[in-house]
Amino acid sequence: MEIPYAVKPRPDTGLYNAKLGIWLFLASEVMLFGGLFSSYILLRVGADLWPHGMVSIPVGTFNTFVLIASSVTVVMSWASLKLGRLGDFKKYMALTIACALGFLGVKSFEYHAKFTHYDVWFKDAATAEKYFKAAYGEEKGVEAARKLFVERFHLHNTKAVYEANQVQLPGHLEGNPLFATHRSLASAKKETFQFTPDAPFGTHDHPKPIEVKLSDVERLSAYVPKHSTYFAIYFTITALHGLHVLGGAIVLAYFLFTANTWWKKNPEQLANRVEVGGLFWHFVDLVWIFLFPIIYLL
Amino acid sequence: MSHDHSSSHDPSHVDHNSPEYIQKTIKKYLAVGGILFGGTVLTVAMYYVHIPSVFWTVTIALLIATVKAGFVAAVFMHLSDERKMIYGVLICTVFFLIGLMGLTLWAMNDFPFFTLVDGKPA
Amino acid sequence: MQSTTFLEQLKQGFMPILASEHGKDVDYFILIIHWLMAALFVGWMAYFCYALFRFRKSANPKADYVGAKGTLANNAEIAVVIVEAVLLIAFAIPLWAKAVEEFPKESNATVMRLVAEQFSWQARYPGKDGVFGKQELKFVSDKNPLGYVEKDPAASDDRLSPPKDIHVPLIPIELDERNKRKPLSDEQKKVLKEVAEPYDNNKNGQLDTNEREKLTANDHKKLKDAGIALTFKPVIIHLTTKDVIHSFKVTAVRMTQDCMPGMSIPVHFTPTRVGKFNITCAQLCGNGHASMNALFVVDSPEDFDKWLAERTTSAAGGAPSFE
Amino acid sequence: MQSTTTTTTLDTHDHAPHHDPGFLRSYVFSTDHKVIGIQYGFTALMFLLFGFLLVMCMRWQIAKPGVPIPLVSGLLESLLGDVAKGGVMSPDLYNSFGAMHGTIMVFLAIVPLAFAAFGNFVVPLQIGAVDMAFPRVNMVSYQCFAGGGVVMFVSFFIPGGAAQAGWTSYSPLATIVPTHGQTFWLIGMVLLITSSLLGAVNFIATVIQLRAPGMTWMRMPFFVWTQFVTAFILLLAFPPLEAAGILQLVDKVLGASFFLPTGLVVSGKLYDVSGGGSPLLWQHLFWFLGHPEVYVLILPAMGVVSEIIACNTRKPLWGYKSLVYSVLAVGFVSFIVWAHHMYLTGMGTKISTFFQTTTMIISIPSVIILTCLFMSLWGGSIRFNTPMLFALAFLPMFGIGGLTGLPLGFNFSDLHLHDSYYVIAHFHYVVAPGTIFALFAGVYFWYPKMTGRYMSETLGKIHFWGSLIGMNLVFMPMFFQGLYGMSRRMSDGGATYALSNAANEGVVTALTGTVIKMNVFITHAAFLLLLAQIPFIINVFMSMFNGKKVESDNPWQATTLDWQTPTPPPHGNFTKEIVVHRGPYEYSVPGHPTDFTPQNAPEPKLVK
Ligand code: HEA
Ligand code: HEA
Ligand code: CUA
Ligand SMILES: [Cu+2]
Repeated sequence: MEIPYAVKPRPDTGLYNAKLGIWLFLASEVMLFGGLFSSYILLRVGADLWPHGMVSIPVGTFNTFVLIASSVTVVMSWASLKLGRLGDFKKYMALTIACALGFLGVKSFEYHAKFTHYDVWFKDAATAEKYFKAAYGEEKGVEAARKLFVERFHLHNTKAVYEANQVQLPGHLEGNPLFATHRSLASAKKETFQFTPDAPFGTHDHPKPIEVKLSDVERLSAYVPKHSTYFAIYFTITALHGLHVLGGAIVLAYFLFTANTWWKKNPEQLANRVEVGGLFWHFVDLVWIFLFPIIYLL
Repeated sequence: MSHDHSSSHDPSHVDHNSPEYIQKTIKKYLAVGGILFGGTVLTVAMYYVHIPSVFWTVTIALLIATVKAGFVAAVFMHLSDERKMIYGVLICTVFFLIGLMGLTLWAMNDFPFFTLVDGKPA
Repeated sequence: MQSTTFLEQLKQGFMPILASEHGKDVDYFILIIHWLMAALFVGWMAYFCYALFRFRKSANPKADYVGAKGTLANNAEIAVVIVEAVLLIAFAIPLWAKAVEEFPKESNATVMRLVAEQFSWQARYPGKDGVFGKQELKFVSDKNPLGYVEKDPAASDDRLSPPKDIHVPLIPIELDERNKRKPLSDEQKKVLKEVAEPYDNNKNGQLDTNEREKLTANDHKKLKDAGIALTFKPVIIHLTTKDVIHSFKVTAVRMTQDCMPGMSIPVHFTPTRVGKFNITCAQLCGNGHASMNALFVVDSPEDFDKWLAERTTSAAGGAPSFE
Repeated sequence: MQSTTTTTTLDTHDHAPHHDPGFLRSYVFSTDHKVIGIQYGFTALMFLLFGFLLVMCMRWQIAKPGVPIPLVSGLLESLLGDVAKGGVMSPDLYNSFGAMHGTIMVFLAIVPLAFAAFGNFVVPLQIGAVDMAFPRVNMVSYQCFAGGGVVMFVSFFIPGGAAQAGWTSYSPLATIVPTHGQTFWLIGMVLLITSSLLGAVNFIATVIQLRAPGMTWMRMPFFVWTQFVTAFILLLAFPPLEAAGILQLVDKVLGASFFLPTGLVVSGKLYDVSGGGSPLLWQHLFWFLGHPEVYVLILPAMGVVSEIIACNTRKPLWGYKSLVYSVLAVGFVSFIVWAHHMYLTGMGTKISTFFQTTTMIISIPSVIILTCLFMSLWGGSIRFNTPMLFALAFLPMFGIGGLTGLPLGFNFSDLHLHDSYYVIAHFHYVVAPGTIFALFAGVYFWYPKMTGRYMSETLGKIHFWGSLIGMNLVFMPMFFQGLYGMSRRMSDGGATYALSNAANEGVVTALTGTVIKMNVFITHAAFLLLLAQIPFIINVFMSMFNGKKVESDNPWQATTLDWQTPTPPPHGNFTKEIVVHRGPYEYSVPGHPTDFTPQNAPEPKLVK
C-alpha cells in the first residue's frame, strides 16, 4: 500500500502531502509564538520598569547574521538538488548545519554569561549607600550606582526619585558560580561573600571586589528567569527558539547523512524533504527576525 | 515506490522545476540574503542613532523586521507563488493571530475607569 | 434551624431573596430569557415527538427523498436571531453599563475596601475623612502583613471589620429619577416634605426605612409624578486580594466580582433591605474555598454606627493598595 | 453495489503486506489508521470510566460531607495516604479529583474519543483514502497522547497528589499550591497538546489531499466536515495554551512570575518572586483555547449524529449546505468569543459588549445545525435502533445545554449565574447527555464495521433508557441549585452555606433544605447512571465474541464510503478502485431500485 501524493503534487491542489503538512504545522507555530509575543507585549506594557541593554547587541547581531546566512545556504542546498548537483547540496547543507551549531554555541555562551552575572538588592537605603561607596568610591559611589540604574531602565525623562534601596548593584560573585542565591550562600554557611561590581556606566573601569555581608542582602539573583519578568520572558522565548534550531538542525543533518541513499532511490522525494525541512528552517529564521529587535534593541 | 527520476510533467509546473528557472531563482536568493543583511545593519544602526520618540523607534524596528520577514516568506519559502490552499490556511492563521493579540490587549486595557487607581476615585 | 419546603421555594420562583436595586432587573432578565428558552424548547419538542411518531418505520415504510418543505425552520431561526438581538441591545448592554460601570460619586456612597485572603474576608472603612490610610510594601512584616503606614494621619480614623463580618448601613435617600439620579431640586424637596409630613416622626424632612413602609399608594403616585425616587445610599466596595483569585459573590445582591491579585476592582450596588446575607467565595482558591464564607450584614444606620464605633484601627490586616 | 449483500472477509495473505508484521507492529506500533483509531478509542473509554469514577467519589463527598466513601474508602486511603484519611475526602483531594475530572474528561476522554478515535477510524474510510496522509506521525500522536495520559495518571500518586487548581488552572493558585501535581499536569498538557497538533495536521492534510476521485468538497459526508473544522480549531487554538502552559511551567519550576503580580502575601509572608506578572493573561490564553475547545467536544458529536440520522431516517439530511456553512461559521467565530468566561474579572462595558455580541452570533449557526437535524426527521422512515435512539436523544439534550448557554452568554445574567451550579448543569448537558450520547451512538453504529458483529440491541436499549433517565436526574436539579445560589467547586457540597448550619442563623439567603437535599438526590441518580453503564461495558466486550454476525459489509444499508469496504477493512482499506459519483446522503432516491445509493455506485438502472 502506498499513500498517494507523497511525492508528486495532487493535481487539483498542486501540493504534495508533506508540503501541506509543514505549512499547517507552521500555522500552529505562528500561533504558538504569537501567544508568546502577545504575552511579552502585555507584560511589557503593564510593567513599571523594563530594563534595556541587558544583552549584548554585537553578539545578537552576529547571531542574526549567522541565521540569515543559514537561511540562504539551506535554500541553495535545495536549489542544488533541483539542479541535480548532489555535491553542492552536501556542501550547502553542511554549511547550514555549521551555522546552526554556531548559533547555538554563541547562544550558550550568552546564557552562561547571564547565569554568572548577579544583582544584589540591599536591606535598606543606608546599607546600600555603604556598599555603593565601597564599590565606586566615597564621593561618586551613590551617584554611580544610581546612574547604572537610570541607564538600565531608561529613566532620563522621569522626575521620579528612586530611593537608594531600590537600586540594585550588578556584578560578579567570586569564583563565578552558577545560579547562586541568597539561600544557597546561606546554606553554605557563608557570612560574607566577595562581589565584583560592574563598571560604572559609560566607563571600562574595573572596580575592585568588595566584601558583602550576607545579612545586609535582601535578595541576590543571577540573571535567570526568577530574576525578573524581563529575564523570564527572554529565556523562555529564546530557549524555545533554540530548541527549534536544535530540532531543525537534527532533521537537516539526517537529510545530509542519508542523502546518498535517497538520491539513488528517489531524488525527487529527497528534494521535497529538503524543501520541507527548509521551510521549517526559514520559519525559525523568521521568528528570530522579530525576536532580535524586540529582545535586543527595543 | 516510484522510481521516476524525471521532474514533474504537470504542465503548470514545468517552468518552476526547470534548471533554467532554478538558476534564475538562485540569483534571487542571494539578493534577498543581501537585503536581509542590510536590514539587520539598518536596525542596529537605528539603535545607535537613538531616535528620541519611543513610538517611532518601535514602529521603525518592527517595520524593518516585517519587511525582512516578508522577504524570507515570499522568496525563501516560495510564498510568492504558492498554491491557493496554503494562502487560505495562512489567512485564517493571521486572522486568529490578530484576534488573539488585539482582543487580549483591548481586554486588558478596558476596565471601569478607576479600577487600578488605588481605590481612590479618579 | 429551619428548612424551606419545595413548595415554598417554588413560590419564591427559584430565585433567592433579593436585597439590591439592580437585582430586580437581573431577576427579570433571567426570567424573560427562560421564557424564551421554554418557548423554543416546548415548540421543538412538540414537533420532535410528532415527527418521531408520524414517521416511524411501521407507519411510513417509504421515506420521502425531499422531506420538509416550507419556511417554518427559517422563520424559527429568524425569530431566534431577533429575540437575541433585542435581549442584547435593549437589555443586557444598557443594564450592565448602568449596574456595573456607572458609578455613583464616592462622596454620596458608603465606601469600603474589602480584602480577600485564603480563606477569609476583611473590610476597611475610611472613617469620617473618607480617605484610606497609606500602605507601602516596604513596611510589610509579620505583624503588618500589608505594610500600613502607621503614622499616616488619614489612617487614624480608619476602621477595620473583624474577619468574615462585613457591615454596611442602609441609609434612605431620595433622588431625582428623571435627572439621572441627581439630588432633588428645591421643588421636589417641597413635594417630598409635603408627603413626608404625616409620617415624619423625627421631623427631619425625610422618610426613613420604617416610615417609607407606611406610605399609601397615593403618596407613591405623588412622589413618582414629581420624579422622586425613594432609594438608599449606594455602596462602593473596592475589592482586592492578598494572595490568589477569589470572587466576591453576594447572592442576595445579585453581584459577583472576581478579586484579582494586583488589582483593586470597585463594585457598586444599592442595598434595599436590612438583613444578614452570605458572602460566598465563588472562585476556587485552595482547600478552604468551600468554607470561605462571610456575613454580609445590612444594618439600619443606628446599628451600623454602633457597630462601627466598636471597631478599632489596626495596622495589621486590611486591604492592600496597588500603586 | 456488489458488497451490499455479502460479507467480504479478506484472506490476509491476499491483501496485507507480504510479511506478517508481528504483534507489536500490528497492535502497539501500528501505523494503520484503523488500529490507531481503536487504540485511541479504547484508551479514551478507559479514561471516560476513570473520570466518571472520580466524580462519583466527589458526588459522595457533596452529598455526605465528611462521611467515608463506601466500598473504596480503604483503597483510597492506602493508595493516596493522608489526603484520604479514614476514607474521607479531604478538601485537597476533592480539589484534585475535581481538577482531574475536568481535565481527564475533556482532554483524555472526549477529545481522543470524538476526534482522534472516530476521526481516525472513519474519516479516511469516508473519503475513500487508503490511510492518513502521514501514518507515522499518526502513530507518534497516539504515543504522545498515551504519554500525556500516563503523566496525568501518575500525578495522583506523587506526594501532595494531583493538580488542585481546577481544570482551568488559574494562576496564582496553580503556582502557589504546594504540590508537584501541577507540574505534572502542565507536562501532561504539553504532551497532549503536541499530540492534538500532530493529529490536526494529519487530519487536515488527509482531507485535503487524499479524497478519492469524485469526492468533491460538497460531496463529503457531514461528519468529515465536522472533523475538518475541529482539526482547524485544534491546530490554531491549542498553541496559545501550549505557550501559556510553558510560561506557567517556568513560573512553577523556575520561580518566574509571568502570572504573579508584585506584592502577593501568602499565609502572612511576602511571596518570594520578582512579580510584575498578570493573572488575567493566563485566563486570556487559557480561554482562547478553552472556548474553541468546547466546540471540539461538540462538533464531531454533531457529525456522528448527522450520519446516523440520515441513515436511519432513510432520507437525505435536510439542508446539507446550511449545515456545512454553519459548521464553518462556528469554527470561525469560536475564536473570538472566549472572554464570555471572564465577564466578572472586572471587564469594561465595551469589551464585554463585544464578546456578548460574538457569543450571541455563535449561537445562531448552532441553532441552524439543530434545526436542520430536526427538519431531517420530516418525511423519513425512522428506524429506532440503539444508535438512532442515542442520536435522537442528543438533539433535545444538546438543545437544553445550548439554550442554557444563553443566560450565561449575557453578562448581566451571568452576574448571578457565574460559577454556580447553573454553569455546571449547562455544560454537562452539552457534553454528557450531548456529546457522550453521540459517541455512544457512534460506537453502536460503527462497531459492526470494526468487528464484523452487531452489539446487542437489548443491552443497548437498557443502556439507553438508563442513561437518558440517569443523566437528566443528575443534571436537571443542578439548574435549580445554581439559580438558587449554590456555587461550584464546593468540597462540602455547600454545607457551609446551608440554613442548617448554626453559623447561618438568621441569614435569609442561606441554602435551603431543598437545595441541600438535592445533592443527595443527584448522587443517587449518578449511581443509577453508573449502573446503567454496566450493560454497555458487557456489550462492548461480549459482542466481540458472540454478537450477531453482520450479514453484509453494509449492515445499516448506508451510502457513505465507510460501508463500501470489506469488514473489517483491511490494511489499505479498499479492495477496489473508488470513484465517487454523488453526494453523501442519497437515500430513497426516487426511481432507484434500493432505498440507498452508495456514493461510489455507478449510475443504477432506473425502475419504472
Ligand atoms: C461542548 C461544550 C459546550 C458547548 C457546545 C457550549 C455552548 C455554549 N456555551 Fe458553554 N460552557 C462549556 C461547554 C460548552 N458550551 C463549558 C465546559 C463551560 C464551563 C467552563 C468552566 O468554567 O469550567 C461553559 C461555560 C459557558 C459560559 C461561562 C459561564 C460562566 O462561567 O459564568 C458561557 C457564557 O457565555 C457559555 C455560553 C455558551 C453558549 C452561548 C453556547 C452556544 O454555543 C450554544 C448554542 C446552542 C443553542 C442556542 C441551542 C440551539 C438549539 C435550539 C434553538 C433548538 C432547541 C430545541 C430543543 C431544546 C429541543 N458557556
Ligand atoms: C467532557 C467533559 C465532561 C464530562 C463527560 C463530564 C461528566 C460528568 N460530570 Fe463533570 N465536569 C467537567 C467535564 C465533564 N464532566 C468539567 C470540565 C468540570 C469542571 C471541573 C472544574 O471545576 O475544574 C466538571 C465538574 C463536575 C462537577 C462539579 C464539581 C464541582 O464543581 O465541585 C460534577 C458534580 O456533580 C460533575 C459531575 C459529572 C457527572 C455525574 C458526569 C457523568 O455524566 C459522567 C457520565 C459518564 C459516563 C456515562 C461514562 C460512560 C462510559 C463508560 C462506562 C466507559 C465504558 C468503558 C469501556 C467500554 C471500556 N462534573
Ligand atoms: Cu476564596 Cu474561593
Ligand atoms: Cu465558552
